[in-house]
Amino acid sequence: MSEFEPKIVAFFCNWCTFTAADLAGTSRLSYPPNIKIIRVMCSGMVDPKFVLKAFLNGADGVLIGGCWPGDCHYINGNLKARRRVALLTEVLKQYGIGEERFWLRWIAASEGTMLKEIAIDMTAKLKQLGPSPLRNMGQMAV
Amino acid sequence: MDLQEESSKDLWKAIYDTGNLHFCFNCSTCVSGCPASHGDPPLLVRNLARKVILGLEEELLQDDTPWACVSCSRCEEMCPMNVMPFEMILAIRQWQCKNDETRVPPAIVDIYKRGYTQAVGVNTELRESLGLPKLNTITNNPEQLELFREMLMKTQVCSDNDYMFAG
Amino acid sequence: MAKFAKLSFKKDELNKELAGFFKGILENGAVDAVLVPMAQTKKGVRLTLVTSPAHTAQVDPFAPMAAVSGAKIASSLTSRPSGRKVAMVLRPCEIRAVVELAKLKQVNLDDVLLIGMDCLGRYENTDFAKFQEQAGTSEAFLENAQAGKTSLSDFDIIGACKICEFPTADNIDMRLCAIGAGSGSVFIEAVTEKGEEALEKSGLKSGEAPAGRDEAVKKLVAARTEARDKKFAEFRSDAGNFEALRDKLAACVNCYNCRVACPVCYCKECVFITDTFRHTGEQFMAWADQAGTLKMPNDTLFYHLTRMTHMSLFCVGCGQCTSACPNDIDLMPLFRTCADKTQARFSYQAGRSMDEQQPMAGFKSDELVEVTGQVK
Amino acid sequence: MAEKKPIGTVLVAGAGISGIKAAIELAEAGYKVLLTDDSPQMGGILAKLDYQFPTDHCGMCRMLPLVGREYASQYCMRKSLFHENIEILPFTEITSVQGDAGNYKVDLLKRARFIDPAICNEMGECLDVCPVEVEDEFNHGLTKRKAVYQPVPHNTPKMLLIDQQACTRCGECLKVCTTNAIDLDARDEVESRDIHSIILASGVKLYNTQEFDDAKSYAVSPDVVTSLAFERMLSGSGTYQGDVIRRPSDGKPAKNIAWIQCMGSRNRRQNRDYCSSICCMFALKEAVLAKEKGGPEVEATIFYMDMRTFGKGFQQYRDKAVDEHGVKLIRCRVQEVMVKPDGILQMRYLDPETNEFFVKDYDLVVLSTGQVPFETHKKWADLVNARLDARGFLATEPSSKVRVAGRPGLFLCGSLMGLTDVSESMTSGIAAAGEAVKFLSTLGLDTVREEEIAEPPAHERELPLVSVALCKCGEKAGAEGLDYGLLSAELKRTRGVGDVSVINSICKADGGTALVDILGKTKGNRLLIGACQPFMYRRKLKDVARKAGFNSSMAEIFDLFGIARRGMVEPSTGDWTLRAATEVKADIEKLKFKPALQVGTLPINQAALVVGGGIGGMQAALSLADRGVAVHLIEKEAHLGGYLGTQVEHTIDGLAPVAMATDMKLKVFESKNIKVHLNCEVEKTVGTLGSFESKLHFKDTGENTYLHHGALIMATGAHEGATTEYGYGSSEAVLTQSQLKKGLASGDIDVGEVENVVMIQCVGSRQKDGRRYCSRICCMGAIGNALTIKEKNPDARIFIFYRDVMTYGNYEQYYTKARSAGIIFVNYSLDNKPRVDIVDGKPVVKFMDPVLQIEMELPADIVALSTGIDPEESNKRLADVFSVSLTEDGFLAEADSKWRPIEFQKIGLYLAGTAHSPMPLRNVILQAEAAAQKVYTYLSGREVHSAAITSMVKDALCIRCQRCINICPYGARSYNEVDKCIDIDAAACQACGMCAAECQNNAAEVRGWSDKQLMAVIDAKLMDNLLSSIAG
Repeated sequence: MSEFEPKIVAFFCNWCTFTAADLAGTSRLSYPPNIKIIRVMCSGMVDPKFVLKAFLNGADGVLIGGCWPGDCHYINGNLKARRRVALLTEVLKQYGIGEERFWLRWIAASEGTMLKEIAIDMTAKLKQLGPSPLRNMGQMAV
Repeated sequence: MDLQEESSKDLWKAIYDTGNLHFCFNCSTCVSGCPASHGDPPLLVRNLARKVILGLEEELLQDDTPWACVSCSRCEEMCPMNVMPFEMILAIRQWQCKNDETRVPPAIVDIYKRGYTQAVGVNTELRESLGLPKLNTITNNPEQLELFREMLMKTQVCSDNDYMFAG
Repeated sequence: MAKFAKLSFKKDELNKELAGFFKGILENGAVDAVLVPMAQTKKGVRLTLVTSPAHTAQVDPFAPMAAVSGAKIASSLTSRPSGRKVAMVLRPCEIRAVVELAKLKQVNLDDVLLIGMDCLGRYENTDFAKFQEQAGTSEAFLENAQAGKTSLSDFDIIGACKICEFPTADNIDMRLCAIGAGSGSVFIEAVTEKGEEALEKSGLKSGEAPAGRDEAVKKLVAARTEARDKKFAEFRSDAGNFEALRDKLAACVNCYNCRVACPVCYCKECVFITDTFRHTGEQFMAWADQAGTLKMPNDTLFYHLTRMTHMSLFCVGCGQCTSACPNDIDLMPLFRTCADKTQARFSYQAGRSMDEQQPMAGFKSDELVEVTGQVK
Repeated sequence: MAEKKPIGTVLVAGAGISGIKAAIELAEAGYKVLLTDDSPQMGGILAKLDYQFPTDHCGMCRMLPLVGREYASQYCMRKSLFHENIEILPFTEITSVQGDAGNYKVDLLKRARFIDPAICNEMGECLDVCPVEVEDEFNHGLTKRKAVYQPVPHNTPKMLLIDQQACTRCGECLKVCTTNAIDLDARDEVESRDIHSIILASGVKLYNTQEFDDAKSYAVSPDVVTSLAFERMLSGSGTYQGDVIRRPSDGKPAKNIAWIQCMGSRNRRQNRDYCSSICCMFALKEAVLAKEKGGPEVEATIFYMDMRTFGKGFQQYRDKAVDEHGVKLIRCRVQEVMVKPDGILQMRYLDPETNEFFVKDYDLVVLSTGQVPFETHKKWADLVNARLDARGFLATEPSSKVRVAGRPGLFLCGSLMGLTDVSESMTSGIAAAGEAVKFLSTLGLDTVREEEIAEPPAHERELPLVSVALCKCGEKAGAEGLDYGLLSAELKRTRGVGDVSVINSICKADGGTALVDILGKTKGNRLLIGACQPFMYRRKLKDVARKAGFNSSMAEIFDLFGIARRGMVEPSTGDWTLRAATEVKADIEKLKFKPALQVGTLPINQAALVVGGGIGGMQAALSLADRGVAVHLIEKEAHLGGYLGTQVEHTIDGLAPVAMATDMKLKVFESKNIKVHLNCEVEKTVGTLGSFESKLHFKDTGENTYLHHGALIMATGAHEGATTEYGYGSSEAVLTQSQLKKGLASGDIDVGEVENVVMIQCVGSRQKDGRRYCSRICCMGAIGNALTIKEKNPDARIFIFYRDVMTYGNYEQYYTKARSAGIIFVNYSLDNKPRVDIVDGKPVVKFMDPVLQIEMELPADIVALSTGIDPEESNKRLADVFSVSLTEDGFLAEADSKWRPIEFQKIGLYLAGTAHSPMPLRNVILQAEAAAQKVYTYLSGREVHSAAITSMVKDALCIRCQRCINICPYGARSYNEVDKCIDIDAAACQACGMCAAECQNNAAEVRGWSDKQLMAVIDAKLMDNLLSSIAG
C-alpha cells in the first residue's frame, strides 16, 4: 500500500516567513507539497480557532512561521504568538495532539533553505507519526 | 618619574625634527612585525618614539635597543602614520653617539659573539612553524666565524675597546 | 493585623446573628447595600441585594447552594458602577472569578466590600430543594460537613466542591469563618483596613482568633487536594484522547449553557453564535460532501476546544458548567483538568492575586524558548 | 482648482537604503520620484545583511510608509519595493545633468539586461542551461553564478539579466526561453528626463583589498575575507545557507576568527586620514553573531586601535559583546597575516595589557574594510558641477549635511556624507527629502493628489459570484504542468464562481481591454485575477476592474506565476494543475467573504507643536514655517537658544552655535507662521495624528492654555554632566571642558604662561556605575580646546587622557592635527585611571604611561574634565506627558533605533536633537530637518488618507475588556471614557491583526482578514483530496 501523505496547514507571516517561502520558490528549492501555505500578516494574527479548525478538518500538522524575535515588522507579534501557541499546545496535548504535530518556527526572510528543511523535516516526522487522531473522526469544524 | 623635572619637551627637535614623529598614535604596527622585536631586550620602535615624544632623555640615552635594528625597514613600509620609524632609529643612534663620545654600541659584542647583527637563532621555531628550511648559519662554521672576528677587531671602534671582547 | 469577632449563636440562630451583623454595617453606613444569599419566600436561597437594614432577617450566607455564580452578579452590579458602597458575600470560587473579571475590567471593586465565606460545598439546585424538604439548615450542614458528612439520603455536594482545594477565600476585605470555629460559633474576620472599619461599624467586638481554624483548614485542603488529584488522574485516564472526548461530549446540543453559566466566560455574545459561524445551506452541503456525512449540530468539539483556549486560564473550578448542562454532561472535570495544565504552563493560578498579569496579556522576549527550540 | 501645474519630480540617484528612504518620503509627500541605481539591483549594502547593529535584527520593512499603505508594497524590502509614485530604474546611470535648479534635464543610460523583465516569466530555464560560470559578486566571489543570473537572491521579480562580459553568446538560453524574453543584441538605451530636484544617494566606494597595496600583507589567503563578505557567510541566503561559518579554502568550520580594524582607513600614508565610522560596530556585531552561530567554542578576537562606539546604544553593545559573549578586544594593529603550510593563518601581536608578544593561529581573518570616498564624489562633482572640499567630499553648506554647497535643488544623503549607520542613513534620507520638498514648494509645483476615481458600487451584500480571469504570458503556458484548460474547468466547478476566462497579458493594453470586454458581459459581482507580481500590477489591474464595473475592493489579484513556479519545483509529485486549483480556490473563498473597503480620510489640523527652543527646535520650527505650516514653539526657559545656542561659541568643525542661534531667534520672531511660548511647559498631550490637544502651563503667570495641533516634535535637548572626580571643586585649576572653553573664549583663562595642561576624557562615562554610553562630542571638544591653547601658547605641554578617541568619520583629521601639534595622548583603562592630587592648591597628575609602563607624575596648571552629556531630568515627566518611553539611560526612546530613528512608536510624534542622544550640531540640525519633513508630510494637506485595511470594532459584540488596547503595538486603540467604547486611530493601526487574535468573540477584526475569510481559506486548502488520491 502506498505511503501516507500528511496534510500540513502552514500559517506564514507576510514579512519574513512568506518571503522565505518565495525565496525558496525563486531559488527553486523543492519542499514537499504537503505544506499548504496560508499567508497571514503576522504570526500574532493566528487565532487559536484557525489551528483547531485545521486539525478538526483533517490536517495532520499545523506549522506557524514567524519572524525571529526582534525582526517582527509589528515589533512583537511573534512573541505574543509564542504565548498563544504554548497555551494551545497545552490544550491539544491532553487529547493526543502534541508539539510533534503543532509547530511554531522562526524563519527569517533570507532563510529559504531553513524553510525547506523545516518543511521536509515536519513532513517526514508526520509520516512516521501517521494520521492525526482527529482525521476521519467525523468531527467537522465549520 | 617626574615628567616636569626629568623630561625635555623639545627632545624631538634635537633628535628627529621631521614633523612626522608626532603623528604616531602607538598603534603597534611597527613592533608587531619587527624582526628585532624578537631580540632580548626587544627593539620596540613604538616605545622609542614614545620616549622621544615624552622627552625622556636619560631613558633614551641608556637605551641600547636602537642598535638592534636590522634596517629591514618594514616599520617604514607599514606605519600608517608615515612616522618613518627607521629614519627615527638612525637619528636616535646618531643622537646617542653625539651625546656620548665614549659610547660603544653593545650590539658589537653580540655581533662578535654571534657573527650576526641579529639573534638569528630565536626565529628557528617560527621558521619551522612556517615550514621554512633550517638555516645554515656561520655559527656552525667555526673557522669562518674566526675570520669574521679578526676582521671585526680590525675596525677602530673595536680595537679601541678590545677589553670588551676579552673571553 | 487581622481582627476577629466571635459570633456565638444558640441553636437555629446562626442566621439571626449574621443578620444582626449585616444590619449593623448597613445602619452604620459602612455600606449602602449588601449582596448576600437570602432565603426567598417558599423555598430556595438566592443572592439578594439588600439596601434596607430592615430586610436582613432572611440572610443565609452559608446555605449550600449557588444558583448562579455570584461573580456574574458582581459583574452586572459593578461593570457600570452605581457609585454606592456594596458588601458582597461570596463563595471562594466566586471571589476568585471576581479577581479574574476585575483584571478583565468586568468587575469594578472600587466601592465593593468583599466578604468571603468559608465554603464546604454546595448542592445542585434540585438537591438543595430536597435538603430543605429534609429540614436541612446551614448550621447543620456546617456542623456535618466539617465532620466530613455532606451526603444525605440520595445526594451529595457537587463534584466540583468535593475536589475544591479552596474552601476559604483570599483577596477580600472580610471573611466569614466557619471552618474550625467550634460548634455554636462562627467568626467574622477583618482582613483589610476597609474590613476593619466595617467590623467596627458593625458594632461587634473583636477578640481572639478561632483556635483550631488553621489546623482544620489545612486538614480540609489536604483532603480536597488528594481527592482532586485522584479525580484528575481518573479523568485523564479515560478521556486522554479525542475519541473519548468526542464520546464524553456526544450529548452536547450546542445550547451554550455551560458558557452562559461560566463566571469567566465573559463575552457579551459567544463567537460561536456570531456571523462568523453562520453559513449558507450550500456551504453545509459542501462540508457534508467531504465525508459523505455531516453530524449536526456540527461544531461541538470545535466549540468546547475553543472555549478551553478562551477560559481555561481563568477557570476557577466552580462547577457551574456541569450544573448548567441540560444533558448532564459532567463538564467540570473536563475544564478543570485542562485549566490545570494551561495555568501550570504559565505558572499562573486563576484568582490567586490581583497583581498577577493574565498570561495572554503580556510576553517576554527571552521566555518559552522551548516552543520553537531554535537558537540564532 | 486652477490650471494644472506640473507635478514635482525628484531624481534620487542611488537605491541604497538612504536613497530608498528619501524616495519613500517624497512619494509619501505626494511627489513623483525617479529612483535609479548603477547596479542591476536595489538595496545597496543592506541587501546583503541579515543582521544590523545595534539590535542584531533586520526590520528594513519598518521604513515603509505607515499611513496610506495602499500605495506602497507591503512586503519584505529585500524582496522588492513598490510605490505608486516611485519609478525604479536599476542598472541605470546618470550620464549628464543639464540645466539648473528646479529645471534639470538628466540623461539616463539604461544598461542592457539582455532579458526583458516585462516578458520574462522567471521560470529560470536559462539559468540551468547557461554553461558559463563566474564569481558571484553578491557573495563576494565566495560562490559562483552563471552568465545569466539573478543579482539578489531575495528579489521578486527576479530581475534576471545577462552578464555581457561573461556571456559567450552560445545561445543555449535562447533555445529554452519560452517567452522570447532574451535578446543578446540588446543595446544600452539613453533617455533624458526633466527633473525639478536631485538627491544624490549613490553611497561610497568600499576599500578593495585587491586594489590597494596596504592590503597586500593581509589579504594573503582565501581565508582572509572582508567584513562584507563575512556578512554573506553569516546570511541564511548566503554562502553557507545560514549554517556554521566555514573556511572558504577547505570548508572546515572556522573556530578561531579574528577581525582587523581600520583596513584602509586611518592611514595618513595612503592619504586616507579619516575613520570609516561604522566598522567598529560592524566588527563587534559580526563577532557576536559568529559566537551565537558557532557556539561557545568559537573564539572571536578584534584587533583595533580605538573602539569607536559613539552612537546610541553602541557602548552598551560593546560591553555586552565583551562581558556576555566573551569577544576579545586587543588594542594592536598587526602588521601582517601569515599562512602556515597547513593553511592555518597566523598573526603576531603585542598585547598592550602585558606588553608581551604573542603568535596566534586563526582559521579565518576578517578585514574591516572602510570607505574610499573620492571617486563617487569626484564623479558627481563633475556631473552636477559642484565643489569638492579639502577631503575630496562634495562640499555641503556649513551647517547642513545634505545641502550641496551653492547648488540649490541639489542634495545628498547616506554614505556620501561618509559611511553612515542605518539610523543616520534613514535620518539623512528623510532630511534630504525634506530639503527637496522645501525647494519644490518654492517652485509652486503640484503633488499627486488621489484624483477622485468613480468607484463602482460594491454589491457586497449580494450572494458572492466570482468572475475569474487567468492571465497567460505569451503563447505558451506559464509553467510546465500548468494546464489552463484543466484549471479553468476545475475552477468553473467551484461554488460561487461565475465564469472563468483566460486572457493574454492583462498587464498590457490590449490584454486589459480584452478583459474589460469579457467582464462587461459577466454577472459576477467579485473579480479574481490570476497574474504575476500582484504588487507590481495591482494598480493597473484594479483600474481594469473598475473599468469593467467592479468596485476595486471587490477585485483581488493573486500570484498565478508564483504558484506555477512552485509547481515547477516538484513537477513529479502529482498533478500540479489540480494543486494549483486548490490554491486558487482558497483565494476565491477569501474573496467571497471579503467586505467592501474604502480608503479612509483623517481630518488634519495643520498646526505643529515643537517642544524645545534650542537650535534643534528652532531649526524644525523654521523648516516647517518656511513651508507655510503654523508652528507653536514651546520653551521652558525665558529665552530661546538652549544649551549650545547660549553656551558654545565655536565647534571644532567651524560652526558658531551662539551666532547661529542668535540669527535663528530673529528669524523665528519675524516668522508670521511661528508663535513662541516662553516659560512654558506642556502638561498633557492627548489625541491622534492630525488632531492632538496639548495643555500648556506658563510658569511665570501660572496660566494654562490648550493648543490644538496635528503633530508634535520633541527637541528638548540635554546638558553637560556633573562630576566630583579628579579633584573637581577642590581646586580652581580643575574645571570642565565647557568651563575651559568659555574661559578661553572670554579670555578669563589666560594660557599664555601655562606649562602643563591635562585633559581627562570619559569622566563618569562609558562605565557601568555612571553614564553607560559615550557622549560622542567630548573628544572633539577636548581636542578643540587643546588646539586653541596651542595656538595661544605653542610651548604649553598638553596631555589628553583617553580610553578610545572617538573622532569618527572626518573628525579623525582633528585628532591627527592635534598630535601633529604636539599634543600628547595617553591611553588609560577603567582599572588604571589617572589620579589627580591637589598639592597646595595645585593639581598633580599621577598616571602610568601604557606604552612605556612607567609611573609618571606631572604638575598641571589646568586639569580639564570631559564630563559628558546627561539627559534632562524632565524627560521622565515628558515621557509621561506624551506617553512615550525612555531608554535605560534616560534619553527619549525612538520607535526603532535603526529604521525609525526620529519617530516615536505613536504616529504623529517625532523627536530631534540631543533629547534622542548626544550628537554634534550638524546631526541635531539633520534630525530637526528630518522631523520637520515627517510632520510636513501629514500636515501639508487638510486631510490624509488612512489605509483601507485597518482593524475595526463591532461595538454590539464588544464587552470592553480592553485586551485589544493592551496588545496593540502601535497604541492605535484606546478607551473612550466619554462614550465608553473602543476608539481606533486609523492612521496608527497597521492591521497586524493582533487585536483580532486577542479578542475572543471577534468584536475586534481586521477588514479583509476576518476569521470567516481565513476559516474559509483553511477549508479550501484542506478540501482538495489530491494528496490522498496520490496516495490511493
